[in-house]
Amino acid sequence: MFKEYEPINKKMFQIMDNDGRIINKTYMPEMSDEDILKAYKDMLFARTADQMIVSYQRQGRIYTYPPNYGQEAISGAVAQIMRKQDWLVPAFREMGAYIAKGASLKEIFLYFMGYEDGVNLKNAENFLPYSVPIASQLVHAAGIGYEIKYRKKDQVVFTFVGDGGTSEGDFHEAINFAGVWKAPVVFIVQNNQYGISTPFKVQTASDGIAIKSYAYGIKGIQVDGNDFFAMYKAVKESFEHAKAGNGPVLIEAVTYRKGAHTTSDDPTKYRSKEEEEAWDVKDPLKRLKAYLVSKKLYNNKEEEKLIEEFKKEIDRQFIEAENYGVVDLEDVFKYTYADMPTDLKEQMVEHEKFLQWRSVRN
Amino acid sequence: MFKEYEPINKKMFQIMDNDGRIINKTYMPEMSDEDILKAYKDMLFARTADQMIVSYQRQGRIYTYPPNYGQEAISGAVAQIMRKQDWLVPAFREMGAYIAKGASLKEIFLYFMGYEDGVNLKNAENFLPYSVPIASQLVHAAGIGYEIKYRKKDQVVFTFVGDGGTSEGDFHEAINFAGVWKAPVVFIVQNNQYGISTPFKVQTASDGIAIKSYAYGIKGIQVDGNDFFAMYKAVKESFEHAKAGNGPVLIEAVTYRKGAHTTSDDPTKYRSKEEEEAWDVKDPLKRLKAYLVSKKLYNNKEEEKLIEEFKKEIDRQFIEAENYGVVDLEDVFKYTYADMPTDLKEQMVEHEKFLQWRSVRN
Amino acid sequence: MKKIMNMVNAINDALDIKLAEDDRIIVYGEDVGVEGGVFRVTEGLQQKHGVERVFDSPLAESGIVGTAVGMAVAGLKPVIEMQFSGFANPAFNQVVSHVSRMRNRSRGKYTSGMVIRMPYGGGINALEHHSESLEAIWAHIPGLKVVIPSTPHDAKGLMIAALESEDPIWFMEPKRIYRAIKQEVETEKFSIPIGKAKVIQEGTDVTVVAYGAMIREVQKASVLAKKEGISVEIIDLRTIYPIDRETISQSIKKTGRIITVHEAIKTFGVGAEISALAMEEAFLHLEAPPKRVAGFDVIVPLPKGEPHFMISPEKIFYEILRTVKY
Amino acid sequence: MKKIMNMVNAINDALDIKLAEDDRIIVYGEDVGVEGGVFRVTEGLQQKHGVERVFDSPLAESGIVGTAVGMAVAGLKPVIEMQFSGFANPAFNQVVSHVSRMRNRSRGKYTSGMVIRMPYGGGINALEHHSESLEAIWAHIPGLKVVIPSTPHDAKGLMIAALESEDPIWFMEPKRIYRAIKQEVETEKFSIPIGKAKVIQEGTDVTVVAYGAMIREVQKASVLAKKEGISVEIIDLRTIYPIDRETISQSIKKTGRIITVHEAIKTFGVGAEISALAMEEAFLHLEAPPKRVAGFDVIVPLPKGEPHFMISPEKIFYEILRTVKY
Ligand SMILES: Cc1ncc(C[n+]2csc(CCOP(=O)(O)OP(=O)(O)O)c2C)c(N)n1
Ligand SMILES: Cc1ncc(C[n+]2csc(CCOP(=O)(O)OP(=O)(O)O)c2C)c(N)n1
Ligand SMILES: [Mg+2]
Ligand SMILES: [Mg+2]
Repeated sequence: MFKEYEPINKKMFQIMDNDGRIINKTYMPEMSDEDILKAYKDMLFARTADQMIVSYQRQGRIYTYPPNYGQEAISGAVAQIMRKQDWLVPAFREMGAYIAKGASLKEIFLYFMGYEDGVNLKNAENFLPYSVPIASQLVHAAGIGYEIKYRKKDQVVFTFVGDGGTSEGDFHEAINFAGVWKAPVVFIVQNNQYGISTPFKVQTASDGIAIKSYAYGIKGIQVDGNDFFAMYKAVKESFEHAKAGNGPVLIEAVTYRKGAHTTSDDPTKYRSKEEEEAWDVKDPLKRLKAYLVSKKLYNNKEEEKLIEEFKKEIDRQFIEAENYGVVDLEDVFKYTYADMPTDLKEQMVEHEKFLQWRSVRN
Repeated sequence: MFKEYEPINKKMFQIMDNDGRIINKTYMPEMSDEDILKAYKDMLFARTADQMIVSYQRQGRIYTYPPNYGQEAISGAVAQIMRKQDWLVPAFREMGAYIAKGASLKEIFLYFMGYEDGVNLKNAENFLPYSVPIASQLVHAAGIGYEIKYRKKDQVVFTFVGDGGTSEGDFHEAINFAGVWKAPVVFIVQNNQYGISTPFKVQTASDGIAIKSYAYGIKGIQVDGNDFFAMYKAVKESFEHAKAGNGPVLIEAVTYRKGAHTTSDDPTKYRSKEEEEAWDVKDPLKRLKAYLVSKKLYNNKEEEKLIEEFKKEIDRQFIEAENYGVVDLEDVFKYTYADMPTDLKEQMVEHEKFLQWRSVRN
Repeated sequence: MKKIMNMVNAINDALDIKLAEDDRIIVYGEDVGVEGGVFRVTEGLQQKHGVERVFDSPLAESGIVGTAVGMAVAGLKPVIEMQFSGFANPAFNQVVSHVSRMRNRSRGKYTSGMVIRMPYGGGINALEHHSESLEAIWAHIPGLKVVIPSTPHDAKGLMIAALESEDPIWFMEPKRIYRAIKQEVETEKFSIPIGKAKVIQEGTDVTVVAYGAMIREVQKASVLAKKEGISVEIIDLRTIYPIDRETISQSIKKTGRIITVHEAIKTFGVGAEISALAMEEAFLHLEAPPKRVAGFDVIVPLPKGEPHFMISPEKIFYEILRTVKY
Repeated sequence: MKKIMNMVNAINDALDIKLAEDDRIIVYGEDVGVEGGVFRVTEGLQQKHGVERVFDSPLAESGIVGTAVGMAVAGLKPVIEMQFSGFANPAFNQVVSHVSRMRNRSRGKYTSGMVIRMPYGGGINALEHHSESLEAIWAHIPGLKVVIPSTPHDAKGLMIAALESEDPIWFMEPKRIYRAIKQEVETEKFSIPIGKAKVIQEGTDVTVVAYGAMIREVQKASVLAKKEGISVEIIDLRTIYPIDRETISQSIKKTGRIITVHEAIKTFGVGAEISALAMEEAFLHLEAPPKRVAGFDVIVPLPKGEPHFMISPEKIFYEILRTVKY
């Protein structure tokens, strides 16, 4: 596969067309119907949650949130392959992968409501906090990869970055280190065509991103990121490649951010309706659903029912998050060091004195 | 040329063999015999100066210096092509290029004697100070390239970095910016196999450096950096390519640092005699000399005479530098800002008071 | 003529005026072109001055700052945006090793006159890394000047001065008050000198030095103080470095007491420098120890914890009381 | 048992002991493996502990620090070298955004316990960017601890403590005295607490706080002072942050006078913090303004100009005199 789709050949890896037809049988992954259906449902859940968050945000019930809308097949594929012991080193636009790793929606909500506690994921091992400084997380993934090799563990690291992130020095340093160390890391670039308002062509003059793998002497592949099967197959092969000790892989998942950059962004300022419509026909859920429907594995009625259920569950978790309560003063101090230095203790005590004064005064 | 030597083909560009025979006539540059002879003499001058500096350093007459020994054909080629109006954005191991740009040896000496004044080059326009923070200069070259395009000037930027420097984030960001901007910059990597003691294979898993050009959608070529004709041709073509508005080029000049990293380094700690000898036969001066001798354009006697002359001139300039005099107190302050802020003035005055007190006291 | 402006409008106006006047000025950064920046500070400038002068760059701060060094050396005057001050961090090496020292490194032959502007500070319910105040770090780098305006008027005047300076200017914009303060601002070009603080309220009992978004909070605190009969002199620092020792020490000599207020963490912060210079300049005039009201030495909390961290007018008032009663 | 060691030997010894004892420790950086570092601090460690635990990395500081974050999160204890402190700058973002906050970002679930060590400071006739002292900057970053030893003994003890700390430690080694001071040092493991300063000379007239290579210069100055009948108390700070306010203020309460000496530039430097806390802790005990003897606010000059910049014992003595006679 890596051979046929060598980036220099400029051939994007696809398995399914826009109507859900399998056009590249050679590489069709061996998945049971149930597994495919499960994957679809996971993606649908993620999309439903995503849409609900956007509306919570409009209601002022949550702060900024980066919608995943249109990119669900990428995390959706990783979600089916990543194991409990594998590492997830996220950016911030991979909800499906977070859920697969064991993050609850409640925790995700907490984070975007402004609670640090939202990243202290109770049931998700080996999952780093979301990383806002673009591309800075990628080097962590390379370092974890070193530890895996050093300890001879059976683990693989999945890490994410956007197309904009490929311009950062850390993108280069991370993949370069991982390459030299032959670290078991799958680097996934979600090329959603924009970094906020900046179109991909402003980021780099290269033909896509997969070709950048040559700079590091590692495998790379450009994949239709809206094609669930292609993503699944590419991630699976990359995972096996890395696990077997053959070093990192760079996957470019070509997709489109159908929503806004974050809930405070307005895409009409920088992109056209025509462009949006052109990508609409490639929607990842629509395509996988067409496949399932054509196989009679799924139908609209089922979908309606599912969405209904999902919404209830999502709302339940949201309300739990909303009732999380206040952050106390100590919380702001106590995670700075293993033990709180005298200075910090004094600052806390001083502030408490002020609070007391204020409460007496009022 | 760029087509035939596409980095993916893994074919290093060579014109002359180790014995000075032309093995690739197609690309033999059109140079007059005099020009070739001049180039050789330039390289010989640089080598002679380089060797003298190393011995001055041993005598404790100059601080750390990074020898160019073995890499002279790279700067030597640039020296023949770079015009007065072109920009030179150096690292610190390209003496031949500095001299071509108009730097006097005296100025170069001053710098390595510990005078800032050494970078205030009297006759060298468009030449940035040497850059010690590895790879950081490359982004400056891209920015200058933008200015050239903006002002529609007839200029090209030549910039240098080592193989170690290609691991830095700034290497990536610089070429990426230049690629997006189609800036007229020739990036020259002197791959001398080592970054101090670290061998090239520790820097990256890629097959050489020229292949990294794919990451930026620009032209790249791997050249035998010890082959003057190949270097000349590659630099010339790259220069024309950039000048014509086709964007930057990445040249990997494969060479060997025959000397120490700096005069405070001891290469026997990390490399073998055999390796050094294997590279000895590829010495760039030896090869070009063999060519010239075979064409009867040059002989040993002439060389002896030349070296004699060069040494005298070098020593003369060195002694001038040695007599440069002291740096006064104001010198330490006055270039910090366009106008000296009150704070700095006061610090200077205060210090002068102390000096006076001390002189009275002693 | 005057026009009602907020700080975003005022900075935009300064850039617009200078872009029209000086063709060396080039404005770029992440999303500053088509979109006009995430806070819309550069809105409309690309349409007006062209895509060669106002444009989007790749997402790479070291690259943005480093290319600006190259442009400046070649004779342009780049005005670059760091999308948030927390994202200027990847450019640290370029700033410390080159921007701040090009003049010195080249003995004055080349300069890196440029304006590096960015929104900074907390109080806007932002994500991680969007609320820091690192001015003390940038102010500790010789060769840079660090400017922070507190009003639309000052923002315009200081930005014009920055654009006309030959030195590199680190221009920090308190995003919390980007749109919160509106005032009448001259539409003509005017400039406010860099390196001079301003006494924005005269008083006799205590000097409070602040800058940026904290000025408003200090003003509120001074109203509380007034009710208790305490007269507060307020100094708006405007420039963090070179720091205006003269204005500060004059004021201390008058009031005998000094408090510095900043949102940035306390230790090794700007307040330390002000306390230190207060001693050096006016030791014998001090009737109480110089005081710092500043952020705790912690990572700025996410929105739900941030109110603990932010400096309130009451907190300032409380410290004013303590200092006056010392 | 004791052995004569210089600072290079002492740090090497600390690393050697801990490498043998704790298999989580991984030592890497530019040229630290085969060559043992440009100053030979890690010499012999690769041969002894293997290439998987002590090795050369690509030339990329952000990558070195960032991969160390990953290793630490996964349970290792990286000890990484920045070849010179001036070349730690490209790693600034990783340090500020991740190293210092991994614990907080993950609510204590992950930590980034690591030691980032580097030679720093001037006085060795070095090239550009090889002589800076940026400790005030790193000390202003919550979540980091900043340590600077002044003797071989302290270097070993503090390094052991750093290697046993759960927090990330920024370990700055005054390269000027790497080999200049030799002393007997325990060959066994011992540690010196991080966060505690030490009174290394008792005195009654004035307190001088310093650290790193300046300690020796202060000691020389105190000899000069003694000849004039002035008794100097010397505090070796050892840890820049968390700063030991207690030891400093106790001393001021005794002497009534304080001077901070550092090689780093003055404004917004460590001395500012010490002056400020001196006020806060001991205002009523002060008989003279806290004084700073520090580098000028300029770029550290190249060797021929550097003597102007370096702090001499005479300069310290001069300021001691002025402070005592204030
Ligand atoms: C170092 C850094 N610079 C700037 C930003 C501000 N910022 C947040 S998201 C973003 C665009 C990211 O684009 P991309 O990498 O394509 O990811 P996407 O948002 O499209 O998923 C920018 C510039 C940041 N978070 N970090
Ligand atoms: C950012 C930075 N990191 C580390 C150093 C220390 N250093 C100086 S030269 C060098 C090796 C450079 O190797 P390379 O790029 O191959 O250039 P060469 O010396 O071989 O010409 C290193 C690590 C530095 N100058 N700058
Ligand atoms: Mg994107
Ligand atoms: Mg090299």
